[in-house]
Amino acid sequence: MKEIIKPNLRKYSLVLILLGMIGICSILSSSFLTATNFTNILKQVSIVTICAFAQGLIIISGEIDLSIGFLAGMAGSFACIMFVATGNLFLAFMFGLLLGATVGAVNGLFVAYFKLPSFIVTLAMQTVCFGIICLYTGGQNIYKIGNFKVLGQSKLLGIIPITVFFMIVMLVITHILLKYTKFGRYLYAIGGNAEAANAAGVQVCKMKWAAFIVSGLFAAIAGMVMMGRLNAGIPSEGGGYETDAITATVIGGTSFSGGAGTAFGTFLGSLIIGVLNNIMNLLGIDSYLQMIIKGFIIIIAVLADSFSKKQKSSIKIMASTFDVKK
Amino acid sequence: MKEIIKPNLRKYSLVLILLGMIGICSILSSSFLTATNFTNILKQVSIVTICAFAQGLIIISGEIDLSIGFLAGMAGSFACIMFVATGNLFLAFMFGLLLGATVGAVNGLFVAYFKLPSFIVTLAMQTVCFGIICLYTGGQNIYKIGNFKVLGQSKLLGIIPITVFFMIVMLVITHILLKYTKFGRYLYAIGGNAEAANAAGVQVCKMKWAAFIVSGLFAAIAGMVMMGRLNAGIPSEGGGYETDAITATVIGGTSFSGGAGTAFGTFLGSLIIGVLNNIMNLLGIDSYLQMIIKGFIIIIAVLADSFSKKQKSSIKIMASTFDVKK
Amino acid sequence: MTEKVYKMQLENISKSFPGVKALDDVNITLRAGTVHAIVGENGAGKSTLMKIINGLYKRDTGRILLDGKEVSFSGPMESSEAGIAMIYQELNYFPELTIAENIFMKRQPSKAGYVKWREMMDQAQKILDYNNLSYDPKMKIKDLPIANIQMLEIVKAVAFKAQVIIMDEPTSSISDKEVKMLFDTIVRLKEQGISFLYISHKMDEIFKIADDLTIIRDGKSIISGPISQFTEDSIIAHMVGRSIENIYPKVKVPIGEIVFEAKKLCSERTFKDVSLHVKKGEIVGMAGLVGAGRSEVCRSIFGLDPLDSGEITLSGKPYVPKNVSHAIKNKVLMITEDRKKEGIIGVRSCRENITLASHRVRSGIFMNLKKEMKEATEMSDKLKVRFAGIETTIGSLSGGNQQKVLLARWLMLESDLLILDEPTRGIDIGAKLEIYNIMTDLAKKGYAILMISSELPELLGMCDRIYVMSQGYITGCLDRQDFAQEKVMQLATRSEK
Amino acid sequence: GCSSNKDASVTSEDKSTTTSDDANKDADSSKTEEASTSGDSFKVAFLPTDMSATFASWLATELKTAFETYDDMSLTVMDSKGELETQLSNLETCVSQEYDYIILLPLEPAAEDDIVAGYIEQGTPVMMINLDDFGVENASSVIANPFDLGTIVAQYAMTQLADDANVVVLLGPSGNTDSIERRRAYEEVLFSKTNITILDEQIGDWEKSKGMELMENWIQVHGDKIDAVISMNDAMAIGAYEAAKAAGVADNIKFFGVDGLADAAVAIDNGEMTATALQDAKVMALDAAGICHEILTGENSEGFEKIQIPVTLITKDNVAEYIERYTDNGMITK
Ligand SMILES: Nc1ncnc2c1ncn2[C@@H]1O[C@H](COP(=O)(O)OP(=O)(O)OP(=O)(O)O)[C@@H](O)[C@H]1O
Ligand SMILES: Nc1ncnc2c1ncn2[C@@H]1O[C@H](COP(=O)(O)OP(=O)(O)OP(=O)(O)O)[C@@H](O)[C@H]1O
Ligand SMILES: [Mg+2]
Ligand SMILES: [Mg+2]
Repeated sequence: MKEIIKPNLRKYSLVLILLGMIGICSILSSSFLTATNFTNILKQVSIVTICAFAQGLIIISGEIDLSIGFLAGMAGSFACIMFVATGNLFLAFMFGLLLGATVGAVNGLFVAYFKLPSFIVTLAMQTVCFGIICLYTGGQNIYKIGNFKVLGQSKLLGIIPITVFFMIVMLVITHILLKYTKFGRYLYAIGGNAEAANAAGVQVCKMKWAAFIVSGLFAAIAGMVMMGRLNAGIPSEGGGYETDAITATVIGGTSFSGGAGTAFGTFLGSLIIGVLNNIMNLLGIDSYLQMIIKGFIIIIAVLADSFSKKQKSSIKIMASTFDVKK
Repeated sequence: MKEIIKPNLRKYSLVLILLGMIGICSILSSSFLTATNFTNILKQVSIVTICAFAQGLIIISGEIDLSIGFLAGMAGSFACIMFVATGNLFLAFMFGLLLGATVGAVNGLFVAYFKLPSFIVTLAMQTVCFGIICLYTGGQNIYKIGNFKVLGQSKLLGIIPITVFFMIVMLVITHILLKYTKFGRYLYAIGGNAEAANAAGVQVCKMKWAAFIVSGLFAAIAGMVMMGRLNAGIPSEGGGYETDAITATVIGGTSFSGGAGTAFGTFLGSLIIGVLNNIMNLLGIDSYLQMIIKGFIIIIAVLADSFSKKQKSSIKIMASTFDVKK
Repeated sequence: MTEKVYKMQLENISKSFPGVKALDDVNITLRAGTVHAIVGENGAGKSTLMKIINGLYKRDTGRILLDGKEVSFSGPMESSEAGIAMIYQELNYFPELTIAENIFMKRQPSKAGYVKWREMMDQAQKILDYNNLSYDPKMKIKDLPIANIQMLEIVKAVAFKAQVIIMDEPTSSISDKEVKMLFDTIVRLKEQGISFLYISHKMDEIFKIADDLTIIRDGKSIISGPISQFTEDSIIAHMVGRSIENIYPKVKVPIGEIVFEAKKLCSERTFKDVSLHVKKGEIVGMAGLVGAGRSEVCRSIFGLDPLDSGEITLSGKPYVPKNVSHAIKNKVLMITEDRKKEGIIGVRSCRENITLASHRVRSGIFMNLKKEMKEATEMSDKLKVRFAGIETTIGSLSGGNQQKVLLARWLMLESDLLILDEPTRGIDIGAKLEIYNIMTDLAKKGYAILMISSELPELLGMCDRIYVMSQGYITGCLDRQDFAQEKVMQLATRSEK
Repeated sequence: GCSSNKDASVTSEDKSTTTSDDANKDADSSKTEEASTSGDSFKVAFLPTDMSATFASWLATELKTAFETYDDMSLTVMDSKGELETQLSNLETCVSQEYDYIILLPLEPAAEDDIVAGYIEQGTPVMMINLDDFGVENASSVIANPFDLGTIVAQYAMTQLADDANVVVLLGPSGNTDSIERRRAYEEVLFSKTNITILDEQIGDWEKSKGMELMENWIQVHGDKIDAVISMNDAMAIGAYEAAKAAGVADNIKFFGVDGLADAAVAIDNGEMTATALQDAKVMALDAAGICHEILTGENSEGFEKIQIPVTLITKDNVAEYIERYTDNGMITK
């Protein structure tokens, strides 16, 4: 019995919520359950999902990263500028990554080593990022980015949109990072109890710093894919992604207090929001009504997940109690 | 000796930072150190400061309220509508308060009783609030609000701008609430360690719920003052106030992990940002450069405060050690 | 190895916190393959010393020699690489992680940075099996009661090849059975040449396990030597600077009528058919092994945990526990077991912690700050709390002093029934005596006291009656004239009702 | 009061039955004729920039009203919430849901051109409304050029201001096309042709409160030197006016905005603002619906049409007309 119930009931509960939504949506709109629509949904969530993976790492370690959105906007736009200047996609991509890592390192420096609240530091870095790119471009967007758009608009094997491909790759990377590397496990430990982690010999500052750098890298990737998809370098487009990323992460079961969460959960959380946005558009629901509905459905999703979680833990304890007694 | 050093050295450190800023600003711009400019600064920070008091209560209790901005926008706009319809300012004001309390109660219900993460709940309520007012007005603003503007544009005794008056009143109320009431004491306890507070007989759920209601009321007041100042009902104007409020609160020494913070600190935090914005405009600094500078100065302010805090705790303990020994 | 080379030498260690000189020129030598006990009052600086050895704190002055070579650890990582393991006084665990990961944190079997999960689970299972602990290593640790977590901490510390194991009050929340297991392990490891630094406030344990002893007072190492040099009295005299005649100041007080009575209390999974009563002026103990369900029963009475069925009367009037504030209104009070989790508000001052539950310092919805200050000061003076001032945050106090502050919180209130769950956990012997004195005073005043303790001598010394629990049932009740250690143990291990 | 347009909610659809049909038609360029003869209703999508922005929501309302007069067309609104990414997502959804026509109120025409061109090639006609950089040859467009909007106010401002006037400038959010184009018009028509001094120029994010706050500070620094506030939209201009009024210097300052909606009309009527320019959503909507219908029914054989609707200057001379209009459509209450 234990074996069946125990593994990852939380994930299952999200899968169930998602399946339930898909079921309801299929009934509500006949256009919903089609391959193209699913591809659309995946395409539409891909960038925010990559941001959410970044956010997930940070939230698991007990912090928050509000710079993700504008960092993505800045790194993506600068990568466009680099591409326009050099015509070298690889160079442009590397430049974007470098920027992401740099901003991440600055965030991490203040949060991990100077022990400042990450909310404020990353919020401040948000405006710094946006200021820097605007200062450079004089507030103009970058059009005519030519082949840079392959990063967001091409298709692999003729069918897989590249943004989806990027998302899947990041999912796999994040999953491995969190589940199978020591770094990932340390992040859980730090988020769960930083003092205990320190006492156990985990280098808390270094790991947090590293987490912010990884988050910066992820954000930069999201930014470059975004600009590719937008076919332009538009710094302001990044704004707001950090919040959407948080929403996806938390719906996906990542605990705000740190120490818990998975890449797969984040992915599911993001899909839930994607499906919600999609169906409301398919049904042509009034924009304002959409806001209200979306707000409540997000609350309901979190609620449902929280109930199933309570259910789970009691089942689990029972299971192991039986185990002990036999 | 203890008596002199002890009370609120943290506040002193913020006061010092603020005084330092004022000193530098006076040198930088001759227009800075004038009565009208100070009145301007106070007027400009008043609304965000009221929001910050609300946010402060919530953060002290260990949660966060992201609905404040759009709630202010919604409640303020509906109050305008009510005033236009009835011409009764008192009724309109009460209606605004009612809306604020209602949204606060819904937030509190989900956070306190259903134990959902406040970040998500209040984020969702943010869009719900905005959706509701937009649905009602069809996305249009409310003009010709007539005498409603006394809430934001009149002057008391011919010199004190009413927004400043509201801010001061809210400062006093928040200070009393936090320092001199049982409710405030409980909020600190809950934010410090909710489980322990519960085990000491604090009704955690009820208190959190109450805190959200109070936050909703404060936000509604901020919203009505805002619309009065704008001389129009513009729901979207509320957006972003929640984040500015958080910034002010945290610069003011409220700990994100809950359990610490004061109304006066929040006020100072808000003033620091107000002075910063003001001097940058007085100097006519380029908008983009402003963003970068602002980001870094916020980080520096938090950093300076965090250093002085370390300093402080040692002085404080020393001071009281002497006391014990004598 | 010659006698001359010590496993570890601490020379002239000093350490100041802002405003507090926690350690002042401490010298300790640890012989290989021995247990070196360190005793001292609450706040004497024991934990601080251990944390310095471990690299968690930086010492101000002094040297640490390991195998004759000077070492200096910049953090727990380096010290654990050098073969030092430590059990912290305040339990340090990762609630959301599995038992296996908690055991293997920082030591995960891995290859090129990748954790080998299966291997880790297998090894964890082996470790658990070896220690006769029947948990599933995949279980999250937050689902375990505190005593079991402490057992895991012990298991963890001894499972890896440490040369020096530091134990800071390892037995503060486990019962005799587990203590015996621990001691067996220590003896076994000693034979392998492993050395121990052992901090405890329990005298009997120290005489049972220690080879050498150092006494610390006010941050100074007062005296050091083989255990045979010491007697219980001499240790106490050195520790507190005076001698204590009778540690259990039990006074016969007239026992009144029944104040509290519970009939057939049940709670799904944790206890069944629990009936007990306490009379006015009576001190009633609850004994049992770890996980017997004592805490659970009391928590239910106090409204902290749900109660499924059963009846409770207070002075004859029916009482249904709803929540804690309801319990307090009905004059039922309880000091919880897990000080850190359910006791202190770490970031707030001692003053606020003391007065948190008190109605006396309020008028209506407002606080009476003057009265609050006065009463909190009085109470902390009465309990001899050692702090830099009443405005110090409670989190920076030593463990024992935190406990006293909590005691002060509840003594501010009137009560009919006072429940104490492990009230002397982590408390030094002098302070224990204070607490016992207070209990006696309260009993004289007519309080009914229900005390859970894993220290049998304490129960035997202080109680009028003792209920014994086992596996969720009350297996017996002993009156004072029948008190005997064997009888209690017999009832505590009985599996049937 | 302001809720009169509530009931103009989106038309519900009941044409899910014809999707497979439509799919076939998609490949066929003559699909429009078939559809009209079969009496089917055409699915048209409107993709505004941000429904919480006044102009976009006004345009949406006018479009809905305009479409109601056609019984063979239905309109669905999909909000982009001010995000280009969302707008592109919505475009994808519309195309894959086989909408017959897409009316796009673009956030970034230059960035969207390639994508729009691609969809048109695949068989979904698209109209750029209000804003277009004419990057797609066979897309329809019904626009009010932001540059023209800036131009007519700037020209009027030239007549109102002294050659050596001192002005302060309020800009929209960074990177915003409307703001950039309007500002460019001012540069060409006014600033480069006169000796006007720009005392300061700041971003006010389209918000009234920001306009107010910036103006308060400007008055502090520049005192009564300021002769005019040049704002890229009305809300900021009116905000600046409120600040000037509170400081008692409003009478000496002229306020220029752009947008021409209800708030500006009222402000001009009260003598608060000097001038603004209107991009008339109603005209735009009527034209757009007409062109849309012509194309869908095959009346327009070319498959696209480009028109530019005139922009109007609103000053105190002609404001009464607009006050009346906005009162009629409920955007102004009595
Ligand atoms: N992090 C800290 N900051 C400030 N003071 C501290 C800190 N840790 C300990 N102290 C102080 O140092 C002194 C020694 O504390 P320590 O915890 O070492 O005592 P202890 O001997 O372990 O007591 P106990 O038996 O109660 O555990 C105490 O006065 C305590 O208040
Ligand atoms: N949080 C929990 N979840 C599930 N079961 C629990 C939990 N806490 C305790 N239990 C179970 O409840 C039973 C009683 O535990 P309890 O802590 O009350 O024991 P106790 O007699 O007080 O022992 P001690 O206080 O010495 O640990 C045990 O079987 C334990 O496994
Ligand atoms: Mg200690
Ligand atoms: Mg217990």
